Amino acid sequence: MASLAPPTTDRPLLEIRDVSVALRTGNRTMVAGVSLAVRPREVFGIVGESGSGKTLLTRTLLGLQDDAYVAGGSVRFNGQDLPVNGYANKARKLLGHSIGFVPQDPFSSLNPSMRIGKQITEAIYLAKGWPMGAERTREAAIGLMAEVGIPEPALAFNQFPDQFSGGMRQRMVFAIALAQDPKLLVADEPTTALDAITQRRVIELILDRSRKHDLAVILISHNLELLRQSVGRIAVLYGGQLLNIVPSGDIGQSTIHPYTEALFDCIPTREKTLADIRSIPGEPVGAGFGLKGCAFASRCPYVVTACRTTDLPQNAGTASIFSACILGRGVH
Amino acid sequence: MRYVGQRILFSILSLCVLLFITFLLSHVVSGDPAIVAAGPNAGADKIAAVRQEMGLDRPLLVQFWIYCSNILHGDLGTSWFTRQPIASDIIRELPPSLELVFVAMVINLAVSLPLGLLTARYAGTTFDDVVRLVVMAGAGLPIFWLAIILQQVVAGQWRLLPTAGRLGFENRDFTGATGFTLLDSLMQGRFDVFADALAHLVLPAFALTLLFTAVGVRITRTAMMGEFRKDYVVLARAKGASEGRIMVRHVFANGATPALTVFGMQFGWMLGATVLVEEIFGRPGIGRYAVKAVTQSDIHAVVAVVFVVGLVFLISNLVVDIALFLLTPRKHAGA
Amino acid sequence: MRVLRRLLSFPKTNVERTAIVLGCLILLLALVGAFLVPFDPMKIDFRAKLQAPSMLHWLGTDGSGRDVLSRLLYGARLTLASTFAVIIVVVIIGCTIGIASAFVGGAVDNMLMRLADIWLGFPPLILALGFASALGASLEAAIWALIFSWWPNYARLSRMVTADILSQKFIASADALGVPTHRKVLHYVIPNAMDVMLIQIALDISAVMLAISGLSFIGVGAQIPAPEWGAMIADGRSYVSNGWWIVLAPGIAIFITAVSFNVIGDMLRRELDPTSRRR
Amino acid sequence: MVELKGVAKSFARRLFVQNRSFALRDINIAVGRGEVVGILGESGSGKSTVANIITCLTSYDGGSYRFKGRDIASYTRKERFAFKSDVQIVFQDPYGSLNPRATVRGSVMESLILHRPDLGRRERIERANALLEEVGLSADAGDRYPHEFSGGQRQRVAIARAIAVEPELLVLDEPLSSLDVSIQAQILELFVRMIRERDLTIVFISHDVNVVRLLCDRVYVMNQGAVVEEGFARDVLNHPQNEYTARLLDAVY
Repeated sequence: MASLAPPTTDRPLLEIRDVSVALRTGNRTMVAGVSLAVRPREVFGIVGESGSGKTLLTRTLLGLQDDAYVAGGSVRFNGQDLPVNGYANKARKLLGHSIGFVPQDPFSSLNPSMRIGKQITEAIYLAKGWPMGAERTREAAIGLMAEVGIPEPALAFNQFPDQFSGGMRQRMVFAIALAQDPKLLVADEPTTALDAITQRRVIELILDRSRKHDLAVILISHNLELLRQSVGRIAVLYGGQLLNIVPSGDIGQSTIHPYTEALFDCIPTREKTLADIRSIPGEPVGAGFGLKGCAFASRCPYVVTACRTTDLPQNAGTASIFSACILGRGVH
Repeated sequence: MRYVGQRILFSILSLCVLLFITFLLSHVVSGDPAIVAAGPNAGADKIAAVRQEMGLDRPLLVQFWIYCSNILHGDLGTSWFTRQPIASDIIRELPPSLELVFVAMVINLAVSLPLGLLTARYAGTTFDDVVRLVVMAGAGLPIFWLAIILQQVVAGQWRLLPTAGRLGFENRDFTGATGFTLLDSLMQGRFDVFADALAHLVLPAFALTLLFTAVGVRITRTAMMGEFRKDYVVLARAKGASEGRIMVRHVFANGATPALTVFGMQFGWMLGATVLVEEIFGRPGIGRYAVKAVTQSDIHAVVAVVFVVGLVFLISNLVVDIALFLLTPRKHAGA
Repeated sequence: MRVLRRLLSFPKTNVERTAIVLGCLILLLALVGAFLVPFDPMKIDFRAKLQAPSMLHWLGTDGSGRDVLSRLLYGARLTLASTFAVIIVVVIIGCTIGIASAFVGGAVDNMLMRLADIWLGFPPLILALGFASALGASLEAAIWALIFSWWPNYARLSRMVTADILSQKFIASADALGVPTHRKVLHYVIPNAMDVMLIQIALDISAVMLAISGLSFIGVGAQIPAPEWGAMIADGRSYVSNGWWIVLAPGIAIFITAVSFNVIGDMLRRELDPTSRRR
Repeated sequence: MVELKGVAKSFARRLFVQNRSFALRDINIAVGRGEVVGILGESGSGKSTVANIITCLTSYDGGSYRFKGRDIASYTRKERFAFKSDVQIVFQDPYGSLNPRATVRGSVMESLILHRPDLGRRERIERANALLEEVGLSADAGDRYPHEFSGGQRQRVAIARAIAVEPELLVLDEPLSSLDVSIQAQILELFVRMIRERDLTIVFISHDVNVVRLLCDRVYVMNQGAVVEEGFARDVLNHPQNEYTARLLDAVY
């Protein structure tokens, strides 16, 4: 990594163009034509309902999904091109030191038979080797545990995961991600399994520490309101298509993509009354639906015939704001 | 420590059930034990005398009590075939059987654990399919038939290994302190005897283990598959850990516990299955002893074997469970 | 019709299709084989003893001049009928205890399951050996012996499955409606437990068959002139050097039957197991 | 209609079995006819145990529960059975709350078979079809099995099953929590319509502050097995008096 020139601020940290993801069995394309760019130190959100392909896309991009592969497009991370052939191995090599990952379920994401400390020092060791010796590594790990707000970290160092609550475990997973000293943190629904109060604390902790460590963050969630209050830009996935990249401030304010708008109208928030809630008729379309045109066409209030026949517009220039609506709704 | 206490309590409870079952076999199911004990030609008055002597005219509960206290004092009764105390017969016959089971278990573990781990990692590949087919075939082979075929082909036709017995003719007088030939020969520095004993063990151990190994591979595979699906594997990959490291340090460490519990049970089951093997290979052991006792209708000897095998089973389970508990302190540490 | 179509969609590989064909063939032979036998399986003819396989005796003759193929076909019924007898009785006894135990719950449940655990742990073969020799060696004794040592398998499995079903929300919904217990057992528990039991039964067929033939081989099951497969192997042992076919034929018969039912059981597990199907 | 007075429940800690449900302490909850009452709490607050007590799915060991003015404890066997057609419940998990081996019409008809023995088979089928239609499913959906439906559709079936006996009180135990956002809104609209069209009293159990605020007239906030605050939803959820409620409201997005 040392050989790479430090990225300039205007250069994206992660840039994916026209990426599609397919399943290994049956080669079915699940996610198609996704282009977006995340800048260094940016806090970026990805929202989608279940089956939208958000988890599949990110896990595959990180080389963590066994049953799927990057079938097309190009991926660039920190100025380095990742080839589509043998993508997973290449991406996996980056993970240890450049990308940290926080999976969804804190109850199964820590190895139950390995002491907490060992799991963190393992991450340090795998990312950097033992440049500072076992004792210093141990101290570094305890320092990280203190930083993510684990009380009595020196004690917790020798304990096993099952002695901690979900919130504490998720902090430890986050400490493991930080231990790698990455440039990008990907958190996949990190708080879905947690209670409201813990959820807010963990999210705020992740955002705060990431800012301190100059990390870019990709926060994946099904909760649009959470993202709206936490991140700068939100990519909206539906049926395996990227429909919208929207600044979170625009949601509920200016014209945005019809799906994002409809999704926001579904959720009860602090300000809304019963009259403000409008459901979307029909069932969500799953990724890999295999239809032509826009995945949302079947439920969209603005739909015209062309929606079902025209290929979806692509975010070819990885512009920072994007709407895939052919009617131009939300297009700047 | 509370776990260990509970585990021991469970074993004692199991021992009671075992005693109950063997009591049931020797005193209830077999009809009138007095007739059996008095021998085939005894008259009615002799039987009555025996009945009184054995306490069989007393209530069943009292009989059970006498039975238990006899066994706990090491008295398993007298075989009316060998005219020896059954306990001393069994002490003589047990080491060769344990030796056989031990070697079979080593083969079992050496094959099952790596194969189970690898097939779980490469589930769905041709490698997995082939192993599964072989395993399935192994699980369908009758042990006793396999033993005969191996003996005829490998030992009889190809002359690669000795046909029968525990030691070759030139070592027939070898004795040792423990009764375990492998151990004794090493202790005395007799490597020729060790090699001879091992050669005699290969075929019976292989025949004995095949069915258990087939089950072992499946159990290990299932346990490991479950672990591979968990998120900590994803997190380990996200750390940049190599596949080998993930398999050994993470998955195996977690999946081995349930698998090893089953292997602990298999130890006892294998000891039971020696009845199918030892006689064919002409090896001494409690398997052959039991078969002989069965053909002589020597019920007390058979039931004693049932009891001893059950006892070995209980002890091996207890040892495995406590060892696993001590090796993996998680889970119980906080409770 | 719907069930049949679903059944036909189960086999995915040629191994599985072969196993099903073989399994059905073996069951068919067990049913009608006794009427097809070319020779009397029990008729001793010392002039014809130890004949190698030929056009007349396809699988040769044994040490007493009996036709091996005839004995094999006749024995199929003996071996399989005993196997199914064991399984049917064990399923009925085991499931009754297991389901009742799950419904009653509490201390009774706990005690029954501990007992089953302990019982189940003991080496089944040696337990059956003890039981059979206590009863006096015969095929019936071997069958009773296996029932005696096998019931906890089903008690434990059915109790586990029932407890799992009872913990689900559709049972709570049924409770909220006031569905009576007998209706719960018949309409909720049994239909949902069926698949798991079926898988276990298919996998147990080979295990029970191996155990029965093993017991017969040692001499506590079917007695030697009887054409039970295990007893045939025991009988053939004395002639193994000059009549290899006598031992080989029944062994292969056991092997093919056991593997076929194992493959079928494995296939059922893949197709029916709720853990692999739901979601 | 519902009156819980000082209800308590403790869970015997068995050896080596960690009990995840929390004990209840001195629960006082009253629900009047026609009200929509919310019970708000995080996991482990005991709110689902309260739901189970109100529907008589679980016992309690202190206090009293009066339904329509009569103590539940004094019910005869027959009255207990009749009670079950007065009070129904819809659970969170739409995957587990329907018998996988019954058609969805069968599930709806189960209610009628038990509580309306006066109806003939024909009538039951017609009624079940009408109910399925009322919750937004086509009548021909009735022949299919639960696994052929999505989570939202299953939840509709569960609702149809619950209202089939025409209960006076409907307990909704986290009915939206495992559904997708866009489906949550659909089911929410279905509840609103049901409340308007049917003569229903509703106890709505949820961890979602925003949904409770929208749907409920009054609310009880629970934490660690006790009610910490109660009152009109618009008061409690806008101007909380209790420290825990305030913290919870602050945390919600």
